[in-house]
Order: sequence, then structure tokens, then C-alpha cells
Amino acid sequence: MLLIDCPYCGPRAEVEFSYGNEAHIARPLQPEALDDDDWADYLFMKTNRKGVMLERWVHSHGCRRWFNVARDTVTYEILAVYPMGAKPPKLPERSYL
Amino acid sequence: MPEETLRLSALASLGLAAHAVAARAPEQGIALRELPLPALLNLRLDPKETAAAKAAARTLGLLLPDLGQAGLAKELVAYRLGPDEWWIKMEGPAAALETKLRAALGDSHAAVTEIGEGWAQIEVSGPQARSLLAKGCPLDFHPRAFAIGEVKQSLLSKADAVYRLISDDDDASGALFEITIRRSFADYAWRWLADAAGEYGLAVLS
Amino acid sequence: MAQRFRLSDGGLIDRKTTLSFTFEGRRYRGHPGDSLASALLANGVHFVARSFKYHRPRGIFAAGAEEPNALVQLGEDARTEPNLRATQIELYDGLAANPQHCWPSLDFDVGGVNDRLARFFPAGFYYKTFMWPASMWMKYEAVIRQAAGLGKAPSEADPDSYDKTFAHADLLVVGGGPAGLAAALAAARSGARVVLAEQDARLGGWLLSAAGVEIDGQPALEWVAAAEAELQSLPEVTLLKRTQCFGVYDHNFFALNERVSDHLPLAARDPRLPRQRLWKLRVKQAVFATGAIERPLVFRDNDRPGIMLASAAETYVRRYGVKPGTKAVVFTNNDGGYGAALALHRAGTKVAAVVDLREAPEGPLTAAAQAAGLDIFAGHAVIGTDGGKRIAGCRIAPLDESGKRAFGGGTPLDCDLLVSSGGWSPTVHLFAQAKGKLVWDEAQACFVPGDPGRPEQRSAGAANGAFDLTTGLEQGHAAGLAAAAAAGFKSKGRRKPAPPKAAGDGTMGFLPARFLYLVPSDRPLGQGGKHFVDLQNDVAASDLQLALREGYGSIEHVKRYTTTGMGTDQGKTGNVNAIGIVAEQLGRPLPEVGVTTFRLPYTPVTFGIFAGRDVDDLLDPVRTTPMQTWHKSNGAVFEDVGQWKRPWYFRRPGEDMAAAVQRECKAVRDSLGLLDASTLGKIDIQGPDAAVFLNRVYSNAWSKLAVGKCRYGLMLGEDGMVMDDGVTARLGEWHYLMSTTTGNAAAVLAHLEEWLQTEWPELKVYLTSVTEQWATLQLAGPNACKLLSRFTDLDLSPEAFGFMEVKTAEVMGVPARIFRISFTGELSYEINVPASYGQAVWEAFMREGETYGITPFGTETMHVLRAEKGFIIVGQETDGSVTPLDLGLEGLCSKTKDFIGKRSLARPDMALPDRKQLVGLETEDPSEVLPEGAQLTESVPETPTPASPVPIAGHVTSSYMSPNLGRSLALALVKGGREKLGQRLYAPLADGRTLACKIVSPVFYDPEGEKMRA
Amino acid sequence: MRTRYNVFSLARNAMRHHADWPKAWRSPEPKSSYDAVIVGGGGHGLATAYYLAKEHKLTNVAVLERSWLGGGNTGRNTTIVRSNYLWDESAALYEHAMKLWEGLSQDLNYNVMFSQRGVLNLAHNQHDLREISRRVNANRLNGIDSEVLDAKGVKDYCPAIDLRGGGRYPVLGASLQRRGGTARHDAVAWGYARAADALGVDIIQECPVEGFRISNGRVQGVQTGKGYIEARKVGLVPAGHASVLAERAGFRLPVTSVPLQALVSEPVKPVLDCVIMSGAVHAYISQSDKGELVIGAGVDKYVGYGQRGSLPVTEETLGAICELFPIFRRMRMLRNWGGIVDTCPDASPILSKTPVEGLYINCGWGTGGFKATPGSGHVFAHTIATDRPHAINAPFSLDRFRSGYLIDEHGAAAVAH
Repeated sequence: MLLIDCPYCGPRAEVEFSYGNEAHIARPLQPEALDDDDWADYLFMKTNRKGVMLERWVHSHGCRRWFNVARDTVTYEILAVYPMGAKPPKLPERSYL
Repeated sequence: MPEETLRLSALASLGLAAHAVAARAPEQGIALRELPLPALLNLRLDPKETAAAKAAARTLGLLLPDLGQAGLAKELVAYRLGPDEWWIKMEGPAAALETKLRAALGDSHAAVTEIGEGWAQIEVSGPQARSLLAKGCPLDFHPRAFAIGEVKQSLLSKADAVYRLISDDDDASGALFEITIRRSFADYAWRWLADAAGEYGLAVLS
Repeated sequence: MAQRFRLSDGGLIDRKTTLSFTFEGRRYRGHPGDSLASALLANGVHFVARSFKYHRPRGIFAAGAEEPNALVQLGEDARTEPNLRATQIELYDGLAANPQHCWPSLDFDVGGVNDRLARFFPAGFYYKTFMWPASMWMKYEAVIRQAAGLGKAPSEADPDSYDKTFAHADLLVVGGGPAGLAAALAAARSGARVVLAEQDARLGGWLLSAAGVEIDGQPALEWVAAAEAELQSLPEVTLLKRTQCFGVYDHNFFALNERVSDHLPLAARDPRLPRQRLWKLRVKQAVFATGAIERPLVFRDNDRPGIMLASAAETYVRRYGVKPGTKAVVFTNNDGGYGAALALHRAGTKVAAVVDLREAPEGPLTAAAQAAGLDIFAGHAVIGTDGGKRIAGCRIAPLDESGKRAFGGGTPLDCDLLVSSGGWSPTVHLFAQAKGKLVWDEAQACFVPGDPGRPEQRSAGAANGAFDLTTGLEQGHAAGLAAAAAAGFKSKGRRKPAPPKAAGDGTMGFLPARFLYLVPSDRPLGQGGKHFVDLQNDVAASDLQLALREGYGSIEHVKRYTTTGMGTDQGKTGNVNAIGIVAEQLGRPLPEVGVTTFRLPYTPVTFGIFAGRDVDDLLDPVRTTPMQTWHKSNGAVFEDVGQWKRPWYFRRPGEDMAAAVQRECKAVRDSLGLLDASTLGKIDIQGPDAAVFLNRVYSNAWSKLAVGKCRYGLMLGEDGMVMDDGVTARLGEWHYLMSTTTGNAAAVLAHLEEWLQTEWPELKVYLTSVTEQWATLQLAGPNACKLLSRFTDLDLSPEAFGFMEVKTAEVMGVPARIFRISFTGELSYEINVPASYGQAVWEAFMREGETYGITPFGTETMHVLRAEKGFIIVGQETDGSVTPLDLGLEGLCSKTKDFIGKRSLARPDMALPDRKQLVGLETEDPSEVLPEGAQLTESVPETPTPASPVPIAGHVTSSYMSPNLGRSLALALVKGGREKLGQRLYAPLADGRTLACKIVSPVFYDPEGEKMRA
Repeated sequence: MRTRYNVFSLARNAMRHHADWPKAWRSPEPKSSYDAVIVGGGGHGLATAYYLAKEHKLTNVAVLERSWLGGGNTGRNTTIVRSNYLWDESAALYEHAMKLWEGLSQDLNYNVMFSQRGVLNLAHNQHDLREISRRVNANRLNGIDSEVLDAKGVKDYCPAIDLRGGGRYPVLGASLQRRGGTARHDAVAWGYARAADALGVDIIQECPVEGFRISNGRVQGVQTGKGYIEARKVGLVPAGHASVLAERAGFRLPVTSVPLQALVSEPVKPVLDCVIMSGAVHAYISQSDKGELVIGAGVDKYVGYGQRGSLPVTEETLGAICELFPIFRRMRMLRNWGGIVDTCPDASPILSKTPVEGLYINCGWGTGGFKATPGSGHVFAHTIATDRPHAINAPFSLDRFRSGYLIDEHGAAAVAH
């Protein structure tokens, strides 16, 4: 069970959190201006990174705040935690086949 | 005002009074007590909006506590639950304070909501209180990790719960926690705690 | 019966107390401190089990968790437990164990015929046959299934209880042997919170069966006792005996299984205590001091009862005071094996020979054995054994230099015990579970921890390949200090603490050795006799070779094809031998062949501890409303809606469900009903941007809703599918109250918070759940207004309080919010009162409402009434694949603003004419009720169960008998349905009937809404 | 050249101490060029190669496996086979597979131990009952055997179950597909491998694909750990690693790869003679021929390529098993493992052409791909061979995420009202 460092409450057990998949996908400002391919890309397509993934979590059984996490999806090591709206920190590239 | 006697607590159906005692026997490791129906206000504001924060603090008569802390003032306790969220617990009805807070906050972006009816509070005390809570909650209750006056939200098995450590004596009386549970989960939480306390010996306090 | 093989002194058993137990119904005696295995051996019982495949007689092979053979069925009736290792069962008075996997008895087992046919059952034989005729497979399979399995599952519900707990510490030390004790002491003295977990009932590890070992100048066991006492005295140390750390999870999270009561006689078990406990432990640091497991030598017919590991024999002599045989042959490839020879010799067992693969045996124990005058056969091997239900003898022969060939047919030796030692394998399971890299230690021929997967996890002692005691203690001590320091605890005192010091003969590890994974015999492999590698699953070296011959070349393929290492012991003694044999056969270096993946648990773990007390009525919270007590005492039958219990209908004496629902439906339409709607989600929305927010999350428009007004809202996912619906009221300038469906209350709040926090943080809106703040009483029916007026001063006239309006008022003096909204189609008020008053107000309504025949009604009646109105229920008319257009609700999709899901509705396939659309259905026979879930066709299929697909036109989502309409009605989703009003459809049912029906409008009752607006 | 497996060859070889069995498949070095390359040597990939060779006479084919064949989800799943899916499109796909399962051992001459012991999906509340009725009715019209059992019927079919389930989630009924059951997972991979190899397919293990050579929008070949291999048709069957390969080919997929775990108990004598699945309490269970209870757990809900599950999921799953089967509370977990499952937003797979010409993808099976193995391989082979989807897999295109024609098999939506 992961130990996730909530930026507000500190390190807490994974069972207190819910997952929000990939971070930094902005909703198009004018959805109707998008063609079907671009809309499908926004709506469904995922990076699904094997390596360091920038993703969103919410402390659903704690402070109920959303935040971003940089996590290695192979080792599950958490490399950084940062608030919503913040830019991701510089992180080492990790590549797995 | 309507009559208090019309009110039913969330645990009324358990009939706890029938086997409640005044004090825990020494061989019992745990005491549980249903606390009176809480009067609670939910206060939302961004503490960076200093005017609003100051107005709220003035009205409440305390400095808004930091995350994970409870702040005490005359006749009320403020629990910080999130970066922009507090609970205010008080004796007696919350409506008057709600009105005062709203007035003080004026047009600031803030929200004040009465929520006490939706929650129930259970007091867990005794030398085994920490061991008992650890069975259902992933928080670390060790005195090095959870100090008097701290407030943490987490789980009690499958229910959301807010934990506050009120006192912690080294002698045989042990720690005393207040646990706040959603009303419809209170019956479950009580039965869960009572079952888990079985191996320590359980007293139900009046 | 006398314990004929019990030594008169020595060991850690209490000879003053005698315990009585049974095995296969026969009564035996043992002592406290015995395992079931040691007690059986003390009584001369070696033959205790039958093997999985060939049903060969098997004996006690090991003395601990690695035991492959001696599996027994412990206990009886509801408390029976299959497949327990006799070597780990602590003996208690009254223990009853039975052999398993044999019939009619252990001694005479019909399954033993398999052994005679073994040549037809090589690895994987079942893949090659039982295919003809195809129809017979299930019959063959039934026989195979009956022959497989080991013990029997209980056939009654488990009467015991289980516990689980979270725990936290700075350091977990796994293993209470010398290295683990040194680690725990070093760390605990610094003040760190330490958990020490030991699988055994006693601390000490291999010291419990060691001879002539001193630590810090004390006899080893006295040092252990002192260490235990010190650890007990430290307040931040948790000592967990009988506790197996079985799993390593991410982020330093560990799972441990504590056996709390299993070791006690039934009558002595405290009913308040759980049987076992799961510890879910989060630590900052961990030390694995898990010791090592001895490997047997793989020689021909190496599986007979009376053949065991050398270290096991030593343990039985020294720890348990048991002589495991009268005449022993010791077969070893290393110096350590001589420890067993010496122990047996001193216990009075005649050591007929020490057969040593090494050409020139040497080492401290070898020297001691030589000094003791034991017969040593250097450069020799055991090339075969004799005996049936007990080994009777063996043959030994010299080997050539390569070790691949034995000279001659061998010299026979009589014996009733044969012990072997082929080297040691560090118990690296936890390290490997944690993704640590194993490296091959060529000198010691074993996998040892290399690069750790996680720097916070250290290995020490034998688990780390350090087999000599001095190094083990040093490593444990250093690991404990380092772990404590990393967790923020410096050692106290000015002097650098020193590790415990060891002295004595038995402290030097097991080298030197000559490693040989397959001991040759006088016949080619697989041609007579078997070299067993996996004793439990009857996998022989010839099976491994067959797998390779057939191209199953990866070690994982070998494992799966032959099942080696897949038994309940997971190959603890056999796996490295298997890898060695495969490597030799492939001509590749052993580390290149590699290990199979180490998976948790280290040893099998009882299901019950994972559930803990979260079973039966604590499985899942039961959520009830403030009026629950009233419902229960007034005939309510409940329906599960998520975690909630909602009154489904209220049964009067003599009524069935249909009658009750008909009565309730009539009452609401004709006079007055009362529904508990407290479970509907309620979200308080405050802030200057609340209206903007609602505009984005609902498909319909909210800008113009006036204060005091209510509006129905439809909420979509971004994929355009209907997600939820409900009425939202504007309570103030910046203040709204949203209602949600019961099942989606939490999901909707989470959805709203997600958008607010992650996408629109600039919006000034706060959301607060007030679902449970309020009890919601819905008064519905023509007399609703009349009753309500008795409780409030509020002007309820239609002019003062119109449809879709909200008012704040006192009801019975209780502050309330009253919503004039309707889901039933009747005049209706939803009265919200603070939850604690809910039941009092409900009871008052019921009392006063008698005048109008007020009738409490449940969800079923609510469903019928709303279906008459054609109102949808999210989750019934919708299933995550239904759009507002499908429901005919395009009017609720704003053309002028963007909202979540809007763009998705414009995708090309959203407007396909054959999408399923909401319609009403009327059966041709008005008394027939279509079953919900019935599928619809446009023509009558030849049979209700056609052999090939019949086009499906749609399905019935809701269907009821309506007492108000005097006929049945149904809602359905039908392909292109709105264009097909009047068309006939058919519902072919499983019972053979086909019901005909007609597509109609989904609104059956009061289409203009006059009643609810009245 | 190939020894047929049957009781006679077994007996004959027994007399020769099994010394003469030929290899089940060769271990060739890759050629520099193939007509088609299949990336991924699991069940679906091997089946694809087999049907390419058998049905489309495309035998100059290589299967490239990064590790050992059958070592991915094929070797880790709980082996349940059923075809009782809700939507017509899914029903057609899984029933196509079911029909192939029914003759697979004979077709492959390898006993895959397909055992039609029946699959029950339990209903614990009114909503479940409604959904079961809907699905069973749809199944029957789609030519799939399917029936509704009441609670007593469930108990008769599965005596080990406790209908009260501790009282919290009593069993109210179930759907039953009698033709459903289990198969021996490893045997499926090995059987297809042996049969494909016999038809000339090269199975190349330890051969990771590192990239693609694409020019003018068309695939030319694949770069592998064993060098460049030319191929004008490349079928990707990479399961959990679909996104990783798609990224290297320059397109994106709507899949999320999450850890799924499963576990087995120690083996016991027969006690459970059918497959039990419960969505409400999240568990599925059967008993293997060896006697182990085979239990499928839920997924961890985050992207994870770690091939391991977390403890809370195990707790939830075994909690559910203890509830449905109080007699199993004393049984013991022998082994717990994890795999990587690639899930689609609509819980249906992708069997499709891709934006790259000549490159085809088969992925998104989520937790349920094993049951589809023969059907998936069969229609995917058709897609690769003809450059056109088979009628059965046409709806399972990548394009559906653009057009909105999703096939939402999440089953029951959240319970509302």
C-alpha cells in the first residue's frame, strides 16, 4: 500500500486517496471548435506512461483536496508531490520498454 | 425553539443507556461513550484572503488553527480540516453563530453551513484506546505521531472518521479520543468499535 | 504409549508435563515444547503422508516452514484445517490430526497404484491425452479432480474470529535468530520503535538447536533469554512471536500473520481473543534476518519415510530431545552436515556411515566427527535406497571426478534414517518480493541478496549469505544501527556500540563443500527409481529433463510444465536443486537460468485474517435514515440501495408485495402518502460563481432561476452520457441546494469537486455535503397541502407557494425547508427537517394524517408512480450508455452555453437513427406485466431460445402493474423508438411465453402535469 | 514430423522412458524478413499466428515475445471462459470464441482442459436481478445459453455457497451459463505455440520489440533486441504494454494499464464445481483441477506496470470470499500474484487497424481477455490477412472513440434512485 504525501495533511496511507489518472490535461476552452479526432484525444486518449507519470490524486478520505503526483509506474516510487495548478518539477527521465 | 426531547441521536436505536456505567473498571481496557449531538458549523474560506480570515477569527475569538490542529476558544473548538476548511463545534445551537459569522464575513468569498445534524461523536478512552483505533484506521496513533490537540481525518474501517486527541494521561486512564462519524455510519462505527474492543474489555459509559 | 525415541534429557521440552494427542485416531504422548512432528518422531512415527501424484509413502523431512511432505489435516468438523505442516504445529493436549490424501487409510492407500503406473504419468501427461472423444473430457476430469487436492476443506462455517490491525514502527526486524536479535537490540537501544517478528514460538532461530555456542561469554540460549528480556523491557519494542512476515508491499508496508490462539487446547482458548491476527505494518526501515534453509541432495529414491534433512535431524535431537532413528546414514557434501552426524552419534543413534561427496573431507565439524571415530566415505554417494513405508537401507558407491558417474552397483548399508545436506539457501523471499536483485554466490552455491530493491531494506546473517555466527551477529548489529540512524535515532552513549561476540565449534558456517545438484546412480536417469526434486508434487529430475527435451526451455516453463516448486511449500527445499539440474542439462551457468518469481505469501496464510472482523453484519456499513426505528416497527420491507437500507414497501398483515404496492399507489393518487426521501444526496453550494458553476455542470440553463425557485437538472459525464439528475433550489443570491440520486450522492460531490478544484479553481464556489443534515419527508397526494397546513403557519396556497418553489418555515416548531416539487406527479411537498427531529415529525405526520388515511410508501410505489409519469430513474432507464437525446430530453440541453458532455453529444454516432430511445410500452393483455430486463424483438422468434442471433430491438427498463391506470405499463429503450409509436413488439421470455406489446408515449398519467401543479 | 499426442503415443513413449518426445516448438533465430510479424507471444498473439497460418495460409510469420511465451496475462489469469455478454457486439465476439473453445483441444491436438462446469454471476439486490434478467434475455436472443437461477437454484448448483452471505449481501439469484467454465491457461499458450510452429510459424522468445520502421504512413518492419526484422504486416498483441508500443509507433490509445491480482489457496479435495462471480462484492472463484481455489481479485485503480497488487485489494477480495463461503475462512492463501491489464473506457477491447498502414492492434481486454483467446486470434488474423476487420471485430475499432459508438460493458451502472 502506497504512502502518499498529501501536500496538506502529510504522508497518509493509499486507502485514504482516490486516483485521477493523468495530470495536466486541460479541458479545451472551446470544445465545439474541436474536430472529432481532437475531442476524442482529449476525452479518451491516455499517455499511460511506463516510467515517471504525472498524475492526479485526491485525498478523498482526508482533506478532499486534489493534487499532482509524479510517480514511477514500475517501481511505484513517488518522486514529487505538487499542488494543482503548479508546473511539474524537473525530474529524471526513466524509460522502460 | 422545539423541544430537545423530540430529538433522536444517531445511536438511539442501540439502547446504550440500558447497559451504560459511570466509569470503566480497571480490568477494562476501553471505554466508549456516545457524546451529545454536536452543534457544528462548516466554515470555508481561503486563509490568504486575510480580511475574511481575520473577521472569522475575531468572531470566533481565536486564531484559526493550522492544518491538523484544533483551536480552543471560549465555548467553542475550531478544527482545521483542510487548507480552506474548518469545523466549529460549540455547545448549544449553531444558528446564532452562523448568523454572526455570515454577518462578519460580509461579501467575502466564504461559506458557512450548519452540519452538526449530519454527524455523531463517539468518545474512545482507556489504556488500549490507541490499539483499538489502530485496528480500523491507518493513522499512526503513537504519541510521537499524534499529539494532544491534533485533528486528523481518515477512516474507521469502512467509514470516514475525524479523530481528535483530547487528553493523554500516562497513568492507567490512557488516551481519550473524540471520533466524529457521519450520522448514517454511526451505528456501524459503534458496533465495529465495540466488537474490536472485545479482547480488551469494554465499558460503555453514560 | 511410551515415547520410545524420546531422549532422557536435553532439548527445550518440558518432560514434567505430558500431553496426549491422536494421529489417525491412535493416541500418542508428547510434551510442551514439541511440534506435532517431533512428538510423532518421539513415538517412532515417520510415515505420515502420501505424495500428491504417486501417493508414495512420505515421512517427516524437515523441522520448520520448509516441510514438503508432512502435511496433515488438523482438527475436526468446523475447525478442521487441511495441509498443515506437522513441523510447525505446536503440540497441545487433545490435539487431533489425521493423514490426508489417502483412502481408505494412510497405510493402505488405493491411490498408491499410481506409483506402479508412474511411467505413464510423466510431467504434463494430461496435455497429451484425454482428448478423445471430446465429450468424455468432463468425465476424465472428474476423476482427475478427485485424485488431486490434498486435505479437505471444512464443510461447516468457521466458528472462530479473526482480527487485523494497522501498525507503525521505525524498524521491522524479521527473524528472531542471532542476527535478528542483534539488529533489534542495536536499534531498540537507540529509542527507535522496533517490531521484531519471529515465526516460531521461541526466539533464537538456529541457536535453539545449536551445540557448544557461546555469545558474549554466555551459553547461546542464555544470551537469547537476556536479549529477549531486554527487548521486553524497552517500551518502544513490540515482540511478535508466532508471527510470520509473509508479504512485502510497496513503500515499506509489510503484512504479518500472528497465530494468537492456535497453539492452545480448544478449552484454553480465550473466546475474546481472535484465532489469528493480520498486522499491516508501515515502517521506515526493515531488516531481513530470516536465516537459511538447508537443501537436500537429490539422489535416487530420495523420498522414503526416514529420509530427512541433516539440519532437521539435528533439530529433533537437540531442540526436541528426540532420536529420529536407530541407525543412520549421513549423506553430505559439506562440513555442516557433520553437525547432524555428531548430534545423532551423541544421542545414541548408530551412525552407520557418513557418505561425503567431497574427495577430501575437511572442516571443523568433519574433524570433530573424525575424532569421534565415525566412518566416513569420502568421494562417495548414496546411489539408491530401499524400503517401503520406512527406509530400510541404501547403497553407496564412489563417484568419478566429474561427479556425473558412480562406480559399480554400490555397497548396501542398513539404516532406518538417512539424512542429507546439500548446502544452504538463504531465505531471500522477502528481499526478492521487494524486487531486490539476487546474485549467485559461487563459493557457497546459493542466491544471496545483491542490489536491494529498496535502500531502506537490509538483509543480515544467513539470509544475507553470512553463515558464520560472528559475521551474522556483526551484520545484524550493523543493520540495526544503520536502520535506526536512517530513521533518525542515534545510538546512545559515547562509545560506538559493539556487536555481540560469538565463540564455539558450531559457529563457522557449512563450508567447505562440493556442490552437485544431481547425484548419479547406477542406472540412467528416469529408468527405474526416481530422483525427486519436488517431494510434494512428485517432480523428479527426469521430469525436468523431459520438459527441456520438449522445448519448455525457460525456467518458468519448466516450473509450470512439471509443477516443480508449485506445492504448498513453494519449493523451499527443492527450487535451487531444480535450477541446478536445469542449468546442467542446458549447459548454461546456473545464475543465467535464474529463479522463478518470488511471490507472497512466504508461507500460506489463512483467508480469515484478510477479512478480519469485516464479515457478517460488519461486512459493509448499513446506512439507515433517522426514521429507521419507525420503519422497522411498522412493517417495512427494505431494499438495498448502495449501502442504504430504504423501505421498499410497507407490508400489512396478510399482504404480499404486489398487494402492498397496489394499496400504496392508490393511497397516494387518491389521498395522501408519506415517503422517506432522506437518502437523496444534498449538496450545499455557496459563492458568487455558483450559477456559473451550475451552468457548466448541468446540461440545462441556470442563470435565470430566481431565489426561492427550484429546477430539475440533468448532469452528464464529459462523454455525453447521463450521469445523474435531481432538483436544485436557489436558496439565496449566492446559495443553492442541489439534490442527487441516492446511489450517486458521493460520486456527484466528488465529480463536482474534481471539476472545481482541477479545472476551474478560479470559480468562487464552495461545496458542502448536507445529505445527512436533513431528514426528508415527502408528503404526496391530493391532501398533502391540507395535512401540512396543520403543522406550519406558512401560507400554502398555490398563489403563495407555487410548484417548484422552496420556502423556509417552521414545522412543529422545527426549522425546516419545504420544497414543492413532485416525483410522483401528485401535489407533493418535500419537507427537510434537521435529522434528529426526523422521526418525531414523521410520527406526528402519521398521527395527524390518519384523517386522510395517510399511507407510508416505499421505493417500489415511488417507482410505479413516477413511471406512470414517464420520469426516468438514473441507473434504471440509464446505464452509462444513454444520452439525453436518447431519453427525449434534448430540451434540457442548452444550445447557448457549453456544459460538461455537450461536445460529445455532437459526435457522429450520437445521432444515429437506430440508437435506443425511451418509449412507453403497453402489453396487449393489460393484465400481463412485462418482466423488467425483457428483451424486445420486432417479430416473433421461432423459439424463445433461438440457436442463432435474432435482432434485438430494445429492452424493458421499468415495468409495473398500475392500479391507477388499471393496467400494466412499462418503460423501454427501443432502437429508433420515438419514430415507432404504435408499432408492435414482442418480448420472448425464458419460460417459453412471448408477450406482445405496443410502443406508446412514456407518459401514462396526467401528461399536462395538472395534479402536481394544482 | 510431428508426433500426435494421444494415449497411444503416450504409452509408446512410456516404454522408451519418454526419451523420444520431440520439441513442442522450435527455437529458431529470427529471419530478416517475414510476411507478418506478431508482437506478443501470449495466448492472443499465438492464436493470431496459428489462424494466420491455418486459415489464411500465411505461414511466413514470426511471433516475437519479449520474454517467455505465455508469461504475461495468459499465464497469470484465473482462466474463466464464458460468453454471456450484454451487448450484441460483445456477445458475437465472445460466443465466436466459445465455439472455438469447444473444439480447441482436438483442433490443436493439445489438451487445454476446457471444462464447461458452468459460470454463475450472482445477484445481491434488486438492481442486480434486473440487470441479470436483461443480460440473460439478451444472451438467449443472441443464441447463447443463459438462464436465471433463483436463490435455491444457486444453492443446488453450488452447495458450498452460503446464500445468506452473513446477512449483509444475501444471494438473491444468479445468471448461469452452463457452457461457461475454465481452461488450463498455460496449455492454451503452449497448444497454440505447438500448433502454429507445426504450420511453420517462427516463435522467437526473449526478443523485445524496441521500435518500428514506418515510412509514408506504412509499417516496414520492427526493430528488436535480435536486430531489425522486415515485415509489411505487424500485429501488436502486447496486452498491458499496448500504450508503450503504440507510443513508439506514433499513436495514442485510450487504455489505462492497471495492476490486477489473483491468488490461489492450497489444494484441497473437490469442494467447488463451478465458477462463481459476484460484481457486488468483487470476487470470482473456481477450483482448479489440482484442487486449488483460484480467486480473482479487483484491480488497483492506478496506472501500474509493477505486476503486483496491493494488500487492500486482497483484503477486499478475501473478505468477499469469506462472506460468500464461510466454510473457506480457514483455507489458506498459497500464492498471490499480479498482472498488468489494459482497460478501455467502455470496458471493451480494441481489435483494429491503426493510423499506421499495415499495423494492427489487439488490446484493451481489461480483466477478461483470456476467455476470448481463440475468437480474438481468429478475427484478428482475418483483419491482418485481409487488411479488413472481420464482421465480428468491426465494432471494436479504434475509431469508435471518435465516433462515439462505444460498447459499454461495465454492466450495471451505479445504483441510483
